[in-house]
Amino acid sequence: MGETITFWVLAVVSVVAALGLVFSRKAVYSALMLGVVMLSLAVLYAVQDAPFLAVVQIIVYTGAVMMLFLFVLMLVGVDSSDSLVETIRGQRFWAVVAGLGFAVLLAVGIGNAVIGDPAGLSGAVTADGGNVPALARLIFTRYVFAFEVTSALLITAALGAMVLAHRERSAPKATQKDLSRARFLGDHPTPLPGPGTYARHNAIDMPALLPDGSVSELSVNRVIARHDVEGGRLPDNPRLAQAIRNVASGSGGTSPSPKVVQAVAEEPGSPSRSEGLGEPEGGGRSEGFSEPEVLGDAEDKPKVAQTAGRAAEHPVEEEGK
Amino acid sequence: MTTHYLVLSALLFAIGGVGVLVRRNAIVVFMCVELMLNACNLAFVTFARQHGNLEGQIIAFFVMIVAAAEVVVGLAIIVTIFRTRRSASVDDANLLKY
Amino acid sequence: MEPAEIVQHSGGVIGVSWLTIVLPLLGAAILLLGGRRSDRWGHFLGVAMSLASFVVAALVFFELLGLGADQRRRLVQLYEFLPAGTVDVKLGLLLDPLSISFALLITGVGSLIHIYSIGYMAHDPDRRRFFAYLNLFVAAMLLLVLSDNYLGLYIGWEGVGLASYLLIGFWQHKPSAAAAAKKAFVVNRVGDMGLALGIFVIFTTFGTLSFGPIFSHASQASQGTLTLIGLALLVGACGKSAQLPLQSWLLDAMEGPTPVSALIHAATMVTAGVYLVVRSGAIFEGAPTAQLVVTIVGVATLLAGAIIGTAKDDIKKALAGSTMSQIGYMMLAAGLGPVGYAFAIAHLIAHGFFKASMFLGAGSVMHAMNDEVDMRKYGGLASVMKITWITFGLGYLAIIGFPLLSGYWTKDGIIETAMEHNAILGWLAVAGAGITGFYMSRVFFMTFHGERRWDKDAHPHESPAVMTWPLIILSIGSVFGGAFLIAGNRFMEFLAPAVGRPEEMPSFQPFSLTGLVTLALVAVGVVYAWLKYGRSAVPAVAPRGSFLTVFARRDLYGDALNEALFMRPGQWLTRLAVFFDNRGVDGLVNGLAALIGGTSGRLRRVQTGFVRSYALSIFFGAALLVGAWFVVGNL
Amino acid sequence: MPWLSILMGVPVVGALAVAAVPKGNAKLAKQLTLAVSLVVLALTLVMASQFDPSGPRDQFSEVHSWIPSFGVHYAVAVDGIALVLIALAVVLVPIVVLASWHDADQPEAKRSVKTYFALILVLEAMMIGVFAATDIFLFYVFFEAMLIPMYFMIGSYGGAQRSYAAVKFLLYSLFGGLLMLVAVIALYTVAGKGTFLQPELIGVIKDPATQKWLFLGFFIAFAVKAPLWPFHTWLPDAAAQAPAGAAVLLVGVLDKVGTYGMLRFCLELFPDAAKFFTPLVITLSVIGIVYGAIVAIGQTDMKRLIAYTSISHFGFITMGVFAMTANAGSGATLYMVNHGFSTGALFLLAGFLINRRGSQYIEDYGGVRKVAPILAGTFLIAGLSSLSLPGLSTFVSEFLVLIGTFQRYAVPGVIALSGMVLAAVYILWMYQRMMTGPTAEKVKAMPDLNLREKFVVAPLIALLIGFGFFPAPLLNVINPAVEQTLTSVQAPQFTPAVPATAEKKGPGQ
Repeated sequence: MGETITFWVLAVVSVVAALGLVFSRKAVYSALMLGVVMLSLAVLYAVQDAPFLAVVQIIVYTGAVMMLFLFVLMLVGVDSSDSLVETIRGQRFWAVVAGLGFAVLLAVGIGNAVIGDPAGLSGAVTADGGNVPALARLIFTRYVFAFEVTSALLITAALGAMVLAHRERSAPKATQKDLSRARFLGDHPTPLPGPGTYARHNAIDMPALLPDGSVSELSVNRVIARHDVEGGRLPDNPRLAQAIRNVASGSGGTSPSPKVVQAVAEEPGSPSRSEGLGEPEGGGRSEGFSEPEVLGDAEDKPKVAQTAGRAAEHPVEEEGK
Repeated sequence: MTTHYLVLSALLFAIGGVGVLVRRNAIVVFMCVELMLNACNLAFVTFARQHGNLEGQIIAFFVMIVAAAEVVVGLAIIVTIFRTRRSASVDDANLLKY
Repeated sequence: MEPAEIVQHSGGVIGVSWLTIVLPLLGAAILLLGGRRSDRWGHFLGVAMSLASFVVAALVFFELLGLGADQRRRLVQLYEFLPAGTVDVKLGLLLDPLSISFALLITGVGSLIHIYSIGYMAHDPDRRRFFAYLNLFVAAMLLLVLSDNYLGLYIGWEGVGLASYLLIGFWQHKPSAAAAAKKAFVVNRVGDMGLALGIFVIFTTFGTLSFGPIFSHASQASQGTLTLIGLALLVGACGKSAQLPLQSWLLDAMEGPTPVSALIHAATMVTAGVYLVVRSGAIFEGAPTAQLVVTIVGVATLLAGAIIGTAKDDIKKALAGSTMSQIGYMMLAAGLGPVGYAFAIAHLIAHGFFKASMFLGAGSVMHAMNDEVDMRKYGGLASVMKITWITFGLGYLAIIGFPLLSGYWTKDGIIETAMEHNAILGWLAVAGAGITGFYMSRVFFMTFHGERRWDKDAHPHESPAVMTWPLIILSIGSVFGGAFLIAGNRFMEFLAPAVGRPEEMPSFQPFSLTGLVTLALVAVGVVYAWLKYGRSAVPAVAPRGSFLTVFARRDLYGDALNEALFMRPGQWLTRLAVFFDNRGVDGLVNGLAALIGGTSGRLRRVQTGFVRSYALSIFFGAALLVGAWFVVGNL
Repeated sequence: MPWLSILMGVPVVGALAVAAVPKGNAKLAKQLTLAVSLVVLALTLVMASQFDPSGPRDQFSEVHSWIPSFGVHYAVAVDGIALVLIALAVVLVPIVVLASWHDADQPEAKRSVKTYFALILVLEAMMIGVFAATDIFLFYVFFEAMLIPMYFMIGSYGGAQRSYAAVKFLLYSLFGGLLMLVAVIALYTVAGKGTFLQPELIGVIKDPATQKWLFLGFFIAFAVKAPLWPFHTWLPDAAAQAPAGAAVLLVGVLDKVGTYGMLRFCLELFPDAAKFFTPLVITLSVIGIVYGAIVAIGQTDMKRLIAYTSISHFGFITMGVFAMTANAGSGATLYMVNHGFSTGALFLLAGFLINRRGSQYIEDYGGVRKVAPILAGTFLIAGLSSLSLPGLSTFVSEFLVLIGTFQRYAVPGVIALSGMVLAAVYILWMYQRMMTGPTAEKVKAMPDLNLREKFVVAPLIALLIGFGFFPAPLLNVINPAVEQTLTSVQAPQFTPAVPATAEKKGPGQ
């Protein structure tokens, strides 16, 4: 009875989590959902007389593998979520058909099969005095060769991962001399301007004003600027708001064109604000944050490219107006 | 009861499969593959109990090891691809065609 | 009377009679392999070999004469050509009156022409090669007539064709000569096809190719088979002897050097067809239809050749037309059965003399006139070239049947026999004789009489002795040959062991009605020719002439007919076949290849490179497998 | 003494030695190749002198187990037919080597010179093997393996379109070979004797339908190889693109495997099917004879022309094989040999002409006889042998084929006769256009044959003329084998309507 209850609870949880894994837009959510599924399964293992596997499941999967996933997710960029526009014609439809068909087929098949009561593992484990010793006996006797091979596999995999992830240095490492020379040869010999010129703000998201009165986009961190745009926490001053939007959309970013900034400075209160610039149409809000480089594949995904491209062009349009 | 476990396993497997098919983010696709592997493991464990035989658990154990190795290599590949193409979309890696 | 039995022979000169063939062949081999080193003495070697061959033939002839009449068919076995199990042909020589007559003619006239050629070809840098080819011809022709089986005959038959090809095309730098040579060979090959077919039927019928067994068993074969064989052999004879409808090559063959025209295209090779018909007499006698066709072909050709002869201005072509016509007479005689055989061969020998004499005379004239062949540019040569004029004149009188000269005896015999056999054929032959009188007189008068129409740079002179002596000897033959052979049925008796004796020997009547009519017609022809070409002026350019003249001048439209019937459709067919091969057969194959290539090109588009598409198909496949498994499991 | 193994082994060892010659020493490689091929020739002559025509059919027999589980043997032996074909191959190889002396030197051919000569030797070993094999599986292996050296010889050393020609050649042959493989396996399975040895498989297949299918499998492979109309279009391309020496070996020897296979395998293993299909094969042969000749007349490229004449000649050979009379069979076998010499001479002389003038188009020549009389003269003799002039050996074979065919199939025999006339047209017309008439400007400086080239041509011409007058040595070897073949086919014997000779026995007895 207890097992039935456990099963039904965990079955519902794991299926819902699996669905969430598939359908959540953000990769991090997906990862978490997967964790949920794995934990549920660990419990189910435990219920099914497999305590060792349950523990391994938690340690290896939920512990190691999931951590690895999250590492990579962070490395690649948390914000790199999927576009919802399907580009391969009929892929989704047929995928669902295939999945449903497969599930129904299996379910019907299993349902029709005449399956007696489980034999239980107590007979198999009693001789060795428990699940773990029984498994150990098997692993180190009959399956010892396979076991040794898996060890080789793991080492190979570790080496492979190192080789794959290793980046060959194509140029000698830059010395301090090189760095400072590059800095003086570049646009900004000095450190980037600090934000927050207004005392009334905590000001880390406020662009600085340069001595000539123009707004410096370089002074704002892009992630913070995005937060502002996403949360609608833009300052009232249109010049500043525009600068923040520019930073957020990445068009200004690290090396803004002074001319753009200049233009903004000269035309305070431009009517562009009412158009909701920086908000890409049709793609939903989160679309706006997707990085063009990540999504941008103009050949294969014209729609996305259009969206991203338009987002990138807005400042110029505005300039024209 | 075995039937229930098996059906659950089938469902999870199918959901994982659909995920592989519809998601484009390589990492998410990878997660879906893991889901499918886990669904298989569930079936193994279930059958082990059904038949009163530990071999099923052994296989599940090996699957986990292999899956771990696979994740390591696979993620390394994803990182490498991301580094060169600035993209983690599986659709972008379509040079091998025609 | 049936022909005599063939007797195996060994020893004596007859035993080494193969020397007649081998000596000239050796000469040809030495001259061809010797290269330029043998240039200085090559022509002497050629003449020596030919003369030696003649000597051997003459010795064989006398040895044969020494035997009793019914012993005069000797077989000399040489070696096994095709071993038993296949066709089992032992190459052997059959020496009998028929073959030895030919052998003497070939080597005798051949030697004279060899000698003549020393002078005629003196200025040709390739004289050695010329003699090599002549020797080759003599050898092949001797094999043709001496062989004791059809295979050997066939080898000689094509061998002379080759020699003819080489000699017609001797001046290869002239495109016309090369084309004429090719034409001669190809047309001959059509005839050879017939001969080959005849040989095949003979073999399937009799199981052997040797003359002896075949002729002794010929009467047992069905008449249809014999007719088929006869007609097939006739096709072969028509090709080689330039009889209708395979006559067209002979006129073009005059592109060759004149001695060649004399030897091959007048005296010997072109008469091989007559030899074939006479030799296969046993077969033709069992097939009256075939015999009738032979006579019809003979008569048609004798008229056609004569008509062509009337219109030609080229002296050699006029003579070539005459050759056709005379061989027509021989064919006619050969188709008349044993009575005609002796006349056919006698006329053949006599013709060999007088036609060779005239051709060589024409060569002498050309030699004198800077190789000019147009008779309209001759005239009045009698005074400058006395010997040539006399010898040519004697040949001319012989061919028109001037009483007591060769042609009178032999041709009259043919006409008389034909008249007895079939009046229509006889009268047509008489008409042919009349035309002969006209066109030969035309040639004679245009060349030697009338006013001089020479080109400015022509300085005619008599030829050197090496050329005139053969002329003289040949003209002696053309004067007395006929009388020697025919009077007292001498030749008929001689030939009888070989071809059989007619039931009733013809008796020669000097002034029969036919003979008188013939003479009268010939006289009319001569007088008309004298009036037209001897007494009155001959225009330097041929007048357009009537329809009939043009008809004759164009070789009775033979070439035009060949062109329309064979050449143009042939060319069209060739182009069609090449097109079909490239586009049809090969196109089909290449098309298949293109189809496969195109299909795979389209099919590979399925490989989009999207992993998810592949995964979808894998998933579908898995689902299908599971489904199939259930279905099968449920069964 | 294992004669045949030695014959195959010597060229293989020679090929390895040639391949091991250091780079840049091409002359040594050539001399070595020539020496090896002459050694093989000498060994073959010694072997042939020990061959007893009246003895058992298969002589110099060697049988060793090769793949015991499938009953595959390394089994070689020769009968009269195989012996003369092996002789043909080993005679042609030294001639080809000598003729190809400079063929591989051309700078545009990037492959090494010694490879070409090593390939020739490898090919020689395989040619000997394919004719000597009495195990069907071994035969198949040689049959397919022969393609490889030839493929490289065409594809690497050929003319401008060599890769197209080489691929076409390979695909055609592989297509046929595949069908044959199926038939070989099926034969093994159906026969159920557990062996591939040809003598043991004779008369095993009784079922008519099975015979027909297996026959077709073998026959199509051989028809492609031979090549029989309409499977012929690879030959003109391959022969025209191959270097002259390779073309000689291709047309002269390799293609004979097809007709040899028909005689040895199609007829003996499936006699009833062969009789059933005879009308079809004879029809195709006759079409090939006439069609090949007509298309040859229309060619502008002399090598293609020669290739098409070969198609016509192969029509004669297949016709002779399937006429199933002693005369036609002997004639066809003899034809295989003579055609090798005749076409070999033509191809080599064409190669000499092309080397001198740099063009294979007939129209680029004219009046060659004037400047190069020996070249023109030998070309004429080779051409005359192609048109089967009496006195040259090709005549004997053509005559025998025709007379043998005529005994049973009169109408095809008559149609095939027209090939004689067409042959005269294509050869003499080509000769007229190339060798006679005014000398073309570009031809004026053309040198005549040099000593090496004379040594190439002389043996061929000598063989053509020699066997033209004395074919008995060859026929004495061939006849018993052909008769035994016909005995196992149980072909009806030919009897003349009016047997004119008392002592003469009908052929086939």
